[in-house]
Amino acid sequence: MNSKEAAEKIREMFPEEVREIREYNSQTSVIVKRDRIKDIIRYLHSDPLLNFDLLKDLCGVDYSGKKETRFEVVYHLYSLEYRSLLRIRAEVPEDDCSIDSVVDIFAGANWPERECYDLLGVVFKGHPDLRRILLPEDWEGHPLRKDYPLQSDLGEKEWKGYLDVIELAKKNMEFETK
Amino acid sequence: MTPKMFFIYFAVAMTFMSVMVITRRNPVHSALWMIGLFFHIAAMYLFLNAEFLAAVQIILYAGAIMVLFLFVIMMLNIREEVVAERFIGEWPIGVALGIAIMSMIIYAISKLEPGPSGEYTIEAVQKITHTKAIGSILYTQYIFPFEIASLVLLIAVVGAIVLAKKR
Amino acid sequence: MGLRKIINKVLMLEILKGMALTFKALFRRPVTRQYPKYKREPFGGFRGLHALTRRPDGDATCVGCGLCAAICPSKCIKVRTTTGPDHKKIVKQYEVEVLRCLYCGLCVEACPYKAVVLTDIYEYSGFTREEFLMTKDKLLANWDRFAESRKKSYFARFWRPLLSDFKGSAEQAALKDLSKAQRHKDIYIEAGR
Amino acid sequence: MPEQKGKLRKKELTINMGPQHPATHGVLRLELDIDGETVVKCTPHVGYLHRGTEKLGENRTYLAALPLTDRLDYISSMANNVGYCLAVERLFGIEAPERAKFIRTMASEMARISSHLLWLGTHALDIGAMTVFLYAFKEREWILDLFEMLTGARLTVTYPRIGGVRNDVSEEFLSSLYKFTDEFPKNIEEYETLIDQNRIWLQRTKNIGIITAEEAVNWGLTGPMLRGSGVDYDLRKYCPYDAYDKVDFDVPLGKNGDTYDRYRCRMEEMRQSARIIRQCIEKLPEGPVMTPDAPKFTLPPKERILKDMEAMIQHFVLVIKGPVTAPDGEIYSAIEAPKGELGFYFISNGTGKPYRMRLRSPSFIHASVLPLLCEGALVADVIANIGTIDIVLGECDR
Amino acid sequence: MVPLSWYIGLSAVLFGIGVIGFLVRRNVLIMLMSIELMLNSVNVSLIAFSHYLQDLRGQVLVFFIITVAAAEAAIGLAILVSLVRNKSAALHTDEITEMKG
Amino acid sequence: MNRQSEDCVIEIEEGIKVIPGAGAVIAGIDKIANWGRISSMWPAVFGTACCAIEMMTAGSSHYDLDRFGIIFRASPRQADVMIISGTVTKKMAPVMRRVYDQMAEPRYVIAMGSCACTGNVYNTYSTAQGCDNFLPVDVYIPGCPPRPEAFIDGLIKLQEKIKNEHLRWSRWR
Amino acid sequence: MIESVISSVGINGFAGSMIALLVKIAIVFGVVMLHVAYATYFERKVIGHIQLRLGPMTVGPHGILQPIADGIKSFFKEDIIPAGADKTVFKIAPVIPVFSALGCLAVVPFFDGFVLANINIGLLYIFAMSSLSAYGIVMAGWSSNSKYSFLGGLRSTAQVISYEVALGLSLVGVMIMSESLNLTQIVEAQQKYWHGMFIIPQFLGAFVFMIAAFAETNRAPFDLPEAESELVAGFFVEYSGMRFALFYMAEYIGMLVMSAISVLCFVGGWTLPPFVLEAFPSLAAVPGIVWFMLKIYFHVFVYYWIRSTLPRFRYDHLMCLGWKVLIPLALLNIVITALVKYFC
Repeated sequence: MNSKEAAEKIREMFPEEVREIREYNSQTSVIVKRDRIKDIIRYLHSDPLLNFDLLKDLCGVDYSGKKETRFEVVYHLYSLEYRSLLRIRAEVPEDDCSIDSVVDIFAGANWPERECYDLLGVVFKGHPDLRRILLPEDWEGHPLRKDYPLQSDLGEKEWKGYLDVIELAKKNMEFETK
Repeated sequence: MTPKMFFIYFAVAMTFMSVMVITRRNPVHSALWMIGLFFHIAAMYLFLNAEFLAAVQIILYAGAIMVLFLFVIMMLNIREEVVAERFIGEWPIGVALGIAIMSMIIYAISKLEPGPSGEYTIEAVQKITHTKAIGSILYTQYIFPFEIASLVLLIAVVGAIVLAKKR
Repeated sequence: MGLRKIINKVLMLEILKGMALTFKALFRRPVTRQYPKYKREPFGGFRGLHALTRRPDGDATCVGCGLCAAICPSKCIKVRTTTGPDHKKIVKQYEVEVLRCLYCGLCVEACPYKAVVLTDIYEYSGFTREEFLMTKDKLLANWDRFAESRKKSYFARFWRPLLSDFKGSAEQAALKDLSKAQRHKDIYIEAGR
Repeated sequence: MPEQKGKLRKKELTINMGPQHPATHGVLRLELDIDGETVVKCTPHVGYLHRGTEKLGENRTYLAALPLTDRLDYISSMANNVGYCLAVERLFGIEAPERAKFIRTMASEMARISSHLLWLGTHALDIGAMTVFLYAFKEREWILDLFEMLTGARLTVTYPRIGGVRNDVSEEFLSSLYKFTDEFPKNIEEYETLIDQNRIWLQRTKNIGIITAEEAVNWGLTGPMLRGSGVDYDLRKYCPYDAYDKVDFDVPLGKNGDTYDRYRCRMEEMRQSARIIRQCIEKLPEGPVMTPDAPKFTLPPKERILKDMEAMIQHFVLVIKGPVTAPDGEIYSAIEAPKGELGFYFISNGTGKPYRMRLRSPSFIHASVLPLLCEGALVADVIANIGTIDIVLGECDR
Repeated sequence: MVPLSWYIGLSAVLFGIGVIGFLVRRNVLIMLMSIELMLNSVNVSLIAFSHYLQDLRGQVLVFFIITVAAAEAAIGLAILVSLVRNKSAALHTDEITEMKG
Repeated sequence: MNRQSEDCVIEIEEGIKVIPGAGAVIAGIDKIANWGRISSMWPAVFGTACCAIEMMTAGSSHYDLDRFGIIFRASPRQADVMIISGTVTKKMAPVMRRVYDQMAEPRYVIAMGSCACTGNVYNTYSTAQGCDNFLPVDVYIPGCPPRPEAFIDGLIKLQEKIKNEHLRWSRWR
Repeated sequence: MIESVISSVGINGFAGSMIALLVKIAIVFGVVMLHVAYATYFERKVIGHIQLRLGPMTVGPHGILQPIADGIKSFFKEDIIPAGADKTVFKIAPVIPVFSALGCLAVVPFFDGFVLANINIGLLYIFAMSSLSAYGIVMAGWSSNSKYSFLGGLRSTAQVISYEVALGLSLVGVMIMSESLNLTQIVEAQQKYWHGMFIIPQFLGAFVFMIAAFAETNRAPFDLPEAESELVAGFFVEYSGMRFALFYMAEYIGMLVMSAISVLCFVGGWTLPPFVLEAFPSLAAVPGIVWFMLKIYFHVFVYYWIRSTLPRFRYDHLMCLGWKVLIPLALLNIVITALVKYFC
């Protein structure tokens, strides 16, 4: 079943969840509400007619100021049998920044979800081990949000561990030159 | 005079080392002192013209048994474990007992009467080499105990494997 | 398991084969290029140290349009211009922070005047960070160094895209008929003043 | 001493492998809880090379973000470049000319060979066969020379452009590459003599790190990791891009999904790559290497800039602001990089810079499967497993 | 020439120290080592006897003692290992209470 | 960290102050020590990114760092030169400093590639702008990544630097 | 030879023999140290050429001064004792392997009559000494307070214990055939046969011995205790400067000793096989030390050759090989040799 039909199938199954079906450059994306995302993904995964068995990618997008719901979690699902790609975009509002985890359906979603939490601050409910992954544990802020600065010099927000190292280096260099 | 000097050195060193063995807090240190002790014992065997046994002493005790000890110590990772109390609470009793046994034996020495001498004089042993001498007696007169000893070892090995095997 | 496999296993033939290979290699010619003794020239168009080309009158070709600074992904080029007496742009400052450069060559592509180039000099490590801040004079000196040391043309094939790349296949076929020397003519420019 | 009992010996010893460790291929850090020699728990830590590429990409124009992709999977940067350019081209709705497609195919297969050679070398070195490492690097040097001849850089090539490639290939390059494809299969045999049937190598790789086909799909593995488990999924074959539909090649598949099968897969892939390169050279069509009919997205030819006012304005706008006429849309485009499926997800909002640039890196997913492979194995197998998943931390951490 | 009694005296001292070590230490490992110490002291006296009496039977006995010592060390350590494996901590004699009803 | 000073060398240094005309001896020992150092620089590899690959290539058959007596040591304790090749992130910085602190004196640092020198294009939240913020860098090698030849050139520069050093042959730290 | 020189000067008796012994020790020590230095050079050159590179080139002509430079550098290097290490043990540890390896050399006859101590239990003595080198490794691994070195020490202990057995058993065949434990007599016993070397009747023993010797000296493919890709540098990961150099030295002396035993027990030591001598009588004029050194260097070359060819074993496979293959093979060898000896 190709992706367009799959999108229609989802609209059939979850009529109040699907907000919009978009198509660009022959790729179909389904924009859904986040509440039943796990059911949708499970349906896509387990239905033998759809059989989207490969989670290619999971990522978050920050639509700060562009849309009413700030975040979106994007799932790229692929069916090895029918060779079709479907994009599911789940909207996540800023005030309750959380969504159900799909780790128990796709084991491979583990790290991408952690990454999404790390960089965007979206909390995945039911994730077995939701820690920061790319940045140190005690890092402040979520860098991929649009209001986070790009620059290397973070000023007050600078990670403590790095400041400590510079401090230590200064001390040691004094000691060494003596 | 010189042999006596050597003996005194060995005696003092061995006593010191054995005391170190039983008093060290860290079992690894104990084991290392023990190895030193075994070396001295082996050297003493050389003095007593038992060179084959000296080599066996080092190969077996220092080379195998103590390595086994160290291996077990390391495998169990006993490094962190430095418990406050080294000795049992009733240690004076133990020391008294030990000293009693010691003095008893030393007292018995004075009553010692050496039996008749055998045919293996130092010269005879040196002539056919110690290895050959001990081998010839071991494999003729003592062949049965020797086989039993090998059986003991076999059983010990099997037992050790069964005991230490992970379930 | 066949007999052959057993023989293989017992005699360790596969290990012996491997050992024979390494033993033969012992007598092969080593492929090492002994660098400081023998220096290999990089292939034409290697992206190395930056330089500013000179006009025939000796001054820098650069007019200070700032396109290189605009496209530079790491923002390591600084261009400041002032207006001269006859309303002509004067390049007051042209700095490349070489240590920050990622040698992508996009500046060369962006420059309309072929003013900034990446020469194939690569031996320029140093002890301090300051010596890598290339001012305009240093960059011009780099060009001189390159021109002196190479005695050959700067390989400009990488100032892309060239017009010929947009030609249709018929035109390109015609281009192919030209002799090799002629073909390369338009892609070398003369080094030197 | 009841209170002391608790803190007496923990049965497991925790060792930290990395980030500075010779076998972790850069800066992967593994926290291993070991009991004797058996790994009880394995926790990978990544992020020691997180450089913020995605965020940086959102702040650069489409053209200026291209060099960033070089430094993702720095072993096969050409494949990343191709993937990036392909994704952007699909977003813009333009297409590269035929000749450029063949050159790209050729170049990405070269990148595959160089990447697999490095994998082979480091994998063998980790297992202890140091000579294979140096032999593999010997061939790799040839590839790097060819890259230098083609692009002017050895590793970070920045060669493909949106709408084609930067420059045409020279005859010299093509003949040298052809010679390479002639000799390369012989060299592969040389490596195989050293390790392929070697009993130590077999002991170290067979039945180590087994992933079944179901597990592999469920974990989202791609590339040789997936094919080693016997799942027939290769984007070059089933979703062809560039010139892959015009060349003939096989996709090697494994059976058991163990380290040895993946090793065989990659070795066979190298042979197939050499085959693809040969076909590309033989079939290389004439024509431009840069698409001429997309003036809003590609830089105009240099000769025209100073003569043609329109071209000049176009050049200035493209350099300073990027392709401002980019359509409003989103695209997910993936290629079969040497490590696996490298996906780019772009969201454009009509400015010259991508609104969101997301990289789906195979290494990131593959690194996450390490606990599955390592738990219950021996410490030495951890090394073999790190080698077999063939990760590059630059891509993993982005 | 060193008199025989000196050797026997030394052997007695070593044996006594071994006994003390066995009795007063809490650590099972060191207790095992004390046993080795005792066995060795006996070996010393045996070899000394053998040397002075010009008979090799003593040395043969030493051979068997070494065998027994090796067996004992292997079994003792194996017991220790299995004890530690099954319990979180059992290196001290006080803590080994497996046999307690 | 406890450092022992039982080597005879330090005795000479202390004693030599009172012996007149010992300058020649010091200079001689200096020369020998420096010669030893430049002839066997064992690097502690700290490969983090792209440059590490070129560093490995420099060790491979075509360039062969072994010609200069350079063997890569995995343990920082046995290494003389720390080659930082690749991007240094802030998360990595403490590890890097710790490895440097583990090295035995005399120790040198080579920053290889633009990333290690200044942070390169990655002027971002997570990247340290050059490892010289927290390490005393001796030689900078520009390039992204530098060719193996350029890397060897950097090593030769470091050798020149070591050649001119004085009195760095004790355990004075 | 040395004795006669000394007695001609006028020193006789105990003092004379002591001085002769000291001179001999000095010669052996010097030669061995030189060997150690140049064994590293030789290794780097051999492995370099196998890998199509050159090996040391710039330090001196063709890198000939390389080992000296390494030594000088190590000497002037700071010596670190890590915090939390057991200081005394940490300091003693590197000395033990060097001591034990050098101790072995005392009974090795280099050529006819040149041996420091011609004792009856030469082979046993060598076993005793070589088994001690494990202590250095164990102590280093344990005292460094580092998990990598600890693991390295643990592995090494297990490895040495298991392979010691195979090593000993593999030589029993030689002992049976030569009816002696004295190394000089073993060499002489080989001359009674036409082949002049025990490697031909004792090929099983020689095979087991070679493999066990690789394991005993921790050389590749059995270099698990110092496996670079797994344990960084294994048991000496925390050692720096001169102490590290001592470990290095011990490894190379160990290789020399193992090759020496192999040469003496299986390849006929300093002698040439009788059939070769019959064919080329002029070869008898060449001093025995030359053949001895050539044979040793061939063995050392095999060490390097194998190192550059084979991958590394895994810990459990290593144990399997030791206990399930080598020891039964060695036992089989003993049985066969004994039967042949008894019936023929």
